[in-house]
Amino acid sequence: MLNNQGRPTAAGSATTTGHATFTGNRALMQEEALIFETGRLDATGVDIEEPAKVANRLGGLERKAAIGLPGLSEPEAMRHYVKLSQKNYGIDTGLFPLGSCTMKHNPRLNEKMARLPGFNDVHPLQPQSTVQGAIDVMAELSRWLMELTGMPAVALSPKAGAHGELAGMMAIKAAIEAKGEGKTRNVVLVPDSAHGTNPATAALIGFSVKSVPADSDGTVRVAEVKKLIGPDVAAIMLTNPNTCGLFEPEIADIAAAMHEAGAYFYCDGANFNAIVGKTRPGDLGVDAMHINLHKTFSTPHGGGGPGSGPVVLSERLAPYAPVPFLHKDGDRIVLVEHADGSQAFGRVTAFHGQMGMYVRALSYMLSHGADGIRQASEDAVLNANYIRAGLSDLMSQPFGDKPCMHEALFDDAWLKDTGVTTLDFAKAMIDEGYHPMTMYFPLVVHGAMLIEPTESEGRASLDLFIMALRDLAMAARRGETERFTGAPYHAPRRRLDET
Amino acid sequence: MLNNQGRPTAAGSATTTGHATFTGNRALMQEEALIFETGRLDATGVDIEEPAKVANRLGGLERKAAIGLPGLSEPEAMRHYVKLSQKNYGIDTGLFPLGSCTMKHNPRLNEKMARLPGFNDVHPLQPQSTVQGAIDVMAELSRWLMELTGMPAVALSPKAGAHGELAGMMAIKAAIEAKGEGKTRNVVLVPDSAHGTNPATAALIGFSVKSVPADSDGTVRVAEVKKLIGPDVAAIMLTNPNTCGLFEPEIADIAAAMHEAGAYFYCDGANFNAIVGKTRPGDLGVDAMHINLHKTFSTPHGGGGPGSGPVVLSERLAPYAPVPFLHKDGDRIVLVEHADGSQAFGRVTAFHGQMGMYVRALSYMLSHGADGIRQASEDAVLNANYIRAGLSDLMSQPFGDKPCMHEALFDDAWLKDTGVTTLDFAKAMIDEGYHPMTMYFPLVVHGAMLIEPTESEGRASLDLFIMALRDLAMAARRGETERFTGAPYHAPRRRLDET
Amino acid sequence: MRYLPHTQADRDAMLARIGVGSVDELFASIPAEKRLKSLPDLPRARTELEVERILSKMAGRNVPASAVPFFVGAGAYKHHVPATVDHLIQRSEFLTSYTPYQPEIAQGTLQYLFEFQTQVALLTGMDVANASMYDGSTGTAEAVLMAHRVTKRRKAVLSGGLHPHYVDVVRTLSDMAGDDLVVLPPDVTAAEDLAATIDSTVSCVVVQTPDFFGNIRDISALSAKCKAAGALLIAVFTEAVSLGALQSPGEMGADIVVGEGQSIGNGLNFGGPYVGLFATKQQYVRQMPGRLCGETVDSEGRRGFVLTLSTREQHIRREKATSNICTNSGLCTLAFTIHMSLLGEAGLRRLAAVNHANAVTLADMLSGVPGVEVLTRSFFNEFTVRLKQDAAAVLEKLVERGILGGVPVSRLLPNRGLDDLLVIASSEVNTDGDRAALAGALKEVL
Amino acid sequence: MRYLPHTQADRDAMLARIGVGSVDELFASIPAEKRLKSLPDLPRARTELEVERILSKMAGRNVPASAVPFFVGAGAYKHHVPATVDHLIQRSEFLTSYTPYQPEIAQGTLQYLFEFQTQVALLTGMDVANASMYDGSTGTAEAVLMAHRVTKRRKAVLSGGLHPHYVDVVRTLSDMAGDDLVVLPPDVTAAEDLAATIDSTVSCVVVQTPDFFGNIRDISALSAKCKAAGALLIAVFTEAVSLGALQSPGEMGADIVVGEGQSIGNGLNFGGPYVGLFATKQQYVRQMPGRLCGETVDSEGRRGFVLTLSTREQHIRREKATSNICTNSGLCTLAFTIHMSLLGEAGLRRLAAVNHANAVTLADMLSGVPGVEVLTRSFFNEFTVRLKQDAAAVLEKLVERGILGGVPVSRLLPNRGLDDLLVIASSEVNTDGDRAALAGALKEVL
Ligand SMILES: Cc1ncc(COP(=O)(O)O)c(C=O)c1O
Ligand SMILES: Cc1ncc(COP(=O)(O)O)c(C=O)c1O
Repeated sequence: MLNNQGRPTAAGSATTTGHATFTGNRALMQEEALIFETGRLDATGVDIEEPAKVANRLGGLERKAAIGLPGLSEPEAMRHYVKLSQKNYGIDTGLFPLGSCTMKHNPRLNEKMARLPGFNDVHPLQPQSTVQGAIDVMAELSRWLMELTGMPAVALSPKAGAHGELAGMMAIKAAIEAKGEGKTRNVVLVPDSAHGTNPATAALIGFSVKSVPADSDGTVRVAEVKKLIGPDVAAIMLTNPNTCGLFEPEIADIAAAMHEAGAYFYCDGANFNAIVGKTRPGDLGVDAMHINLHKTFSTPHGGGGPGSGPVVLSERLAPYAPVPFLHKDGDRIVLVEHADGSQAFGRVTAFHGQMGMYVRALSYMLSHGADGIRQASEDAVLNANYIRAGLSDLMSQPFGDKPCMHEALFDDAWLKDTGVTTLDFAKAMIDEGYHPMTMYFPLVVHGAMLIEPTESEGRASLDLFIMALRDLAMAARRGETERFTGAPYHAPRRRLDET
Repeated sequence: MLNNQGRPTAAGSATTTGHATFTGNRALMQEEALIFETGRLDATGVDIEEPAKVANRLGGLERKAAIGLPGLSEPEAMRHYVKLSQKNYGIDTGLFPLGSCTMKHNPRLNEKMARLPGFNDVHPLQPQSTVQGAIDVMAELSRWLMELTGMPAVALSPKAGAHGELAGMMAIKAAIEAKGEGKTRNVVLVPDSAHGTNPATAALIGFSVKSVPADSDGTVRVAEVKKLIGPDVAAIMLTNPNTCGLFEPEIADIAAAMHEAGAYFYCDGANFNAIVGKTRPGDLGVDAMHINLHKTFSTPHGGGGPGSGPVVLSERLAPYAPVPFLHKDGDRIVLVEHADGSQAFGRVTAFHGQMGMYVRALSYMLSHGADGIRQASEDAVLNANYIRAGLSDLMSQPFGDKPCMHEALFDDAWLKDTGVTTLDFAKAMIDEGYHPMTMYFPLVVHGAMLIEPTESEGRASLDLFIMALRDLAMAARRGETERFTGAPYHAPRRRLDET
Repeated sequence: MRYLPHTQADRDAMLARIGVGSVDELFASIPAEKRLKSLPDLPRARTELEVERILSKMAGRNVPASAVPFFVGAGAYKHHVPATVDHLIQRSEFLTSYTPYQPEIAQGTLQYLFEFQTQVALLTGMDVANASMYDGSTGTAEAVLMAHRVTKRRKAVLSGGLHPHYVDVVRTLSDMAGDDLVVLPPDVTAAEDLAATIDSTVSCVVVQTPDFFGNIRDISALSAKCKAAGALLIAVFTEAVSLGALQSPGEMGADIVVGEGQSIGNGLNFGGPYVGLFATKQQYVRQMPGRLCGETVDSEGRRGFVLTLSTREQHIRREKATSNICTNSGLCTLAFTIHMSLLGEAGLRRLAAVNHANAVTLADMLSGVPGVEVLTRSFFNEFTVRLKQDAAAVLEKLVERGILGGVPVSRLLPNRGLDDLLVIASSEVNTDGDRAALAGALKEVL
Repeated sequence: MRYLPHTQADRDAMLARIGVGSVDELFASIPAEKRLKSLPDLPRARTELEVERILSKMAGRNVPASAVPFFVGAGAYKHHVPATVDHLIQRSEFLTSYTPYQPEIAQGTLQYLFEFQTQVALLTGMDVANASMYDGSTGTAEAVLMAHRVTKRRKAVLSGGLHPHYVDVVRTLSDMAGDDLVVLPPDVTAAEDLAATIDSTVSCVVVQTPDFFGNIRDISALSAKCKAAGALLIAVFTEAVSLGALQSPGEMGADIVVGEGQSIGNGLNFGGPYVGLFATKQQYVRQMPGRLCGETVDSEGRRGFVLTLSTREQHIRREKATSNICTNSGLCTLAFTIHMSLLGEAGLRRLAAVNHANAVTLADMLSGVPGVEVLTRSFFNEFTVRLKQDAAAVLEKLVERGILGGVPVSRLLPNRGLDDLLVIASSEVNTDGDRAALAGALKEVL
């Protein structure tokens, strides 16, 4: 019983290059079966002591039928997962220019620190007297986040960016309800360029979403926002720098306009990495902003998670922060786990959030220091502009050729009539040894290609990347369509049917 | 200034399959430059505190000119070495049937244990009172090795198998000298099938090497040995099970013959893994035998080392064991570091040998237990015979089709007139996703192919391996020469010029 | 700074190529008065050695589970995780990859997700599982929302045996979304009558087994009642190892199964990251939150894996998505699936048997301690005792004796008159010595 | 057993396929009376958890260097190794590969060996380096043998500054091989006249700098003298970091350079595994022991790397080989080369500067302690002091105070009248607090 949600395997004729092999392997690029095809119910890779003989107390509900779980001996398991890993691309294997995702270097020091038994082997419900060091980590991380954002409070517990958005919007909703406007203020303004999590989050807690148009330069005008503001508007969710890689120039005015109208400003902080140490969201009028520790502060993406999405809050929202939160009690810091008597809006997760990620992020912060963090922002922006400058004569930019922040955005106008799409171009990049950029996002740009190199790339790496993309661009223009439409040719799989 | 010991790079025309790429990369299979081509003298990936200002006391010998060492930032270094690793084959990536090398599973538990600060962060010259646990490890490992071999003494310090041979042969030489026969007994008998380290070791300490013929069944007759024994003979070096994968049936008689003639029996224990728990070298009359912890006891080969080669010694040789050795002083075990007053023949390395490997090997032993170790030997032999049985109708065996120990030996008689050599066959295995077997060793077998699967392979893995080799064998017989002579086609490099 | 590849010469050359005089020109779009004039008031860069020392010192102020007799559970469990698991999840190609949006170079992630989903479906007895939620608690809240979508009703009923944090998380989201919620009072001995709460307005009933107090609950009857009323039965577990010993929620008729997967493959980590397991019946798959990995073929017909049914998700459907989740628990699912593959059916069952046997042994031992009353009749590896003193105070006295003895119910349910209750968990890591230490210390203290 | 894939059913099926009735039939070639009738008298298989506990307990009986103020050197040095190094060397493709005999699928190993060799050649100022020896001591013994082959003489002279263990290793091999050896007496302050020992029968002179006592030695004059006499100069070092501060042995005229590479990339490990560095001049390369990696091309003309000049080695030349070495220090060379690439020229020089500065600061501090006399005038990160009491006894008193204060010379050179000497090393890991602790404790004790 396999959990197929796609299409069944066709007995395909796998063409291989060079001489076809019997195994289907191509030297170091190996095929690997499913554990359900190789494992056995009676095999195991874990030795476990003999259970003591006791009369079971399972209330008559013991499992009878076989579960169907295959087991692998340890050597078999090792090989299975090593081989699977070899079919993956990661930051450690090459430039990973996925715009908005901030695929920066993941220092192994952070992994080592997070694995200290004092961090990875402590239970969230141990008496607080036995976890003072864990509380220290939370306090120190909070200090850094508040200082870097210029905000007076932070809720650490959200589990990822979208969860931070949820916590932030809940704080806004709680504040609105506290003012007795819960029934009337139920619209949230969101630009079309926003990440999908923004409208999804707003909708999740009952807000209706209204779209904000962007100007032809890719940023939002305060004048347009003002047109939409009314007594029904609860908040705006604005990403800054935005998903086109641009700093919103009128952001402070937009914040002021919202505040004036009794509404709030939620800032999507996914792109905070461009501006840490250069400007502070608190100084821009932000009321709530989540920070993806897995983007700006280098905790690994891990093939899709886990992340961590602390949300910083303004003075106005701070009282509504969810439990748990830290409270200074004389010299001692206590972790407050219950809302009783406070205005805390509730709880967004069991326990205290992503401790493992707190340690990694703090390790990153301590390593960089204030100086290193600012330098990282500058290098990230420098690198994005270097790529922009290196490609701008060949590839078109939706908002003209002007400085960007941490990511460079191209559209597919330049591909018109070549028979090559953004998707094809991306797949050809795979053959060149690169992970594609973010494609078709933001939605407001046709065939968008959003390139974020991060500060982790050196100049030689960027130069090779630019040359490779130039070579591809010229090939597309020359009409070498097949190099794109058939791509990838060299990956573990040719193009996969995703429909 | 590169350290070229090979041939200069020719500006070759790299043919790629599928569409050629600009970068030379093939998706996940990436090209990687030398650090000397990408690193810079002023770049670094290690932050180091500012040195205190002091007047240097380097005696006027401070370095002036640049060394020329390139540096890489941490992300660059990470990627460099990850990419290099991806050009390697390992046990964890597939079956690695290298005969005589015993490429068995390397448990990660062992790696974890060896990295406990109490083991990897202690200095060999700390006061012994602060390293009692390290001494415990040595004592416990010694106990296991002595019990498993049935020998009364062990010298742990040799750094690898060949070093263990050296220590063992030195003990023999010391014993001979103690008997006043140092001048006269200077011949060591070594079969032609022996590993190169045997004659090399004997020669290193001034023995001359005399060859012992093997019988047509691949093993040595005591009658032949007796013909060679004389007052000039110091020892015989015999591998058991031998390099043809066969147990020497007359080994006990050979030992007796040597002893009778006042000579010694050095056993090369590289293949001990076939017989641990099944028979004991001590019961066979062995005087000295090294044990490759990196073979029999699973410490990783690490791309060529480090290993560890403890040598067990008979009662007759025990007094000559080199320093350091363990000595029981009441309840406490002391590590004796000086030979004074003893007959110890000297010292073979600084400090106390390969502690890191002792911990790993002990971890392996404790995990298996006596029962698991015997089972491992049995499974290793079972697996080798399963391969033998699966291929014997297609591939020829030099000594006929009979049970082998832990490795199955084939020759190239069956390839005659196919235009395919043992080397070609091996390279075609690479395309199939397998590391080749040991080739052209032992030297006594023409075009030898020595296949050692080890106990770590499951039946499904063996079946696929057998099927793949059968497919290749039939292709060779069918005359599909190009699949072999051009191989490998799919590896990071086509066949390399090793001349 | 060791993580930044550029030298100053690189930066200068790059600025020249871009055509600006200084890096600050690239930040010109930030209003001048909003730009920071000086560095934030935080320490400067530190060497790796310094950072190690600072963090090791903090870590040293915590008492690790392995260092003491350890009986703390209540939603997170101490188990032994094979070294292989942690080694494998640190491989660069797993650790530093992104969500597998480019499947041709993410087959590693996709195949393990496919295998993970299948393992979860088998374990829970359901048709289909997703690629994970953040943890059990957020998964539970998502399950309630999903039930609302499926039933088009907006009222959920939560059992008094549901983990209090899970209750809080569901309540917070429910309140914010303006949905109805009935939360039954804490139900220490599984005595509540959940069935009585079900009517035609109820979208779903959420019940945990083994529950927060350790009780194993038979939910078959409840399932029938739900079915009859058109409501969904959501079964929750916090101890995944229990599935090796107990009938699956699917066998007992659950419609959605949510669980915390931390026990398999993942460390305690002071509460996170963990991994939410989420499974349901085939008919509800389009209302499921989170990513789903499925099987497909490439242009040459070879089997491969891709993310599928993405139209449920925020990046496609935006405000109409089934959830706002994006980043999930990727690497924790990998740890889960590796550990589960190592265990296999045989290993999991034996692991569960040892856990149960150890808990039974402990419960019997503690029953003999004056002042301790074991309240839980049927349990897996966790049970509740009534002490003749305040449980939190007793616990502190155990800490003084170097024992982490459990979780006082009042820690999660304060001011509910449950101050004398202690939840005690026991797993394969507990030795005879640990049990004797706990029983002995309780004798001393009580 | 978790490491063995077969079930009993597998074994039975396989035996049937082979055509034997039991596995013991496969062992029939072992004479029956020599076969073990019962299991060895050793414990049975243990779970991973049990093994962890046993070994952790043993580890707990040792005092790790990082846990205390630490000044122990004398041939092995405590340095901070970046986390990246240990992560990378554990990658399966490095850790579980063999000697790169199949270069097409071992380019990873071969390229790093090529880079390693070049780094070592640059550091030592020589033309060519090999792919490693076991450690510095065995490398030194091999260097002496090599000099004998090159010069066709058989007498070596060892400086009194050479590490006593290295002396012992050379002596043992030399005695066994029947070669001549002159060992000068321990030379605490680098006062010996090595040049006077050289004549036309001498094959080589072996001199260490910084030497065992910490002295930095200028070997240029010695080199000239060797050249004139047709002898080779073998320069040895045990602290590779010193090469970041000091003129290379090559610059000073060494013919062969041997060193211990542990300091770069490798932990203390109670003495092993370490990594022997070995470099020489191009003209002697064919007499070099050990593996050598070189550059070549594949059949399509692409650059690649292979083992080269193998005709020197035992697997080809057998009794005529330049050495019997086979397995070397592979993974330790990887650790070395990764750490060195991370450091680069700039990092290595700075690391060396910090080491030197810390040692100078410490020496000055200790000079102020009554009863301590610093004997070493020029040194890198290690020096010798004379104490007014027995050094070993003083050291034990320091241990009682939680300080590992150095190595008493008598530990390595007992009964030589050197009992009042202590060798003290200091590296980047030592803090002001460490230094103050040592000085303070010495004040107390002396
Ligand atoms: C702009 C933006 N907002 C929000 C998110 C959601 O963050 P997370 O994936 O951590 O939930 C992302 C991440 O992809 C993003 O790029
Ligand atoms: C039969 C035999 N003897 C000796 C050795 C030498 O052992 P080591 O490589 O550990 O020095 C080997 C290893 O290849 C071997 O196979």
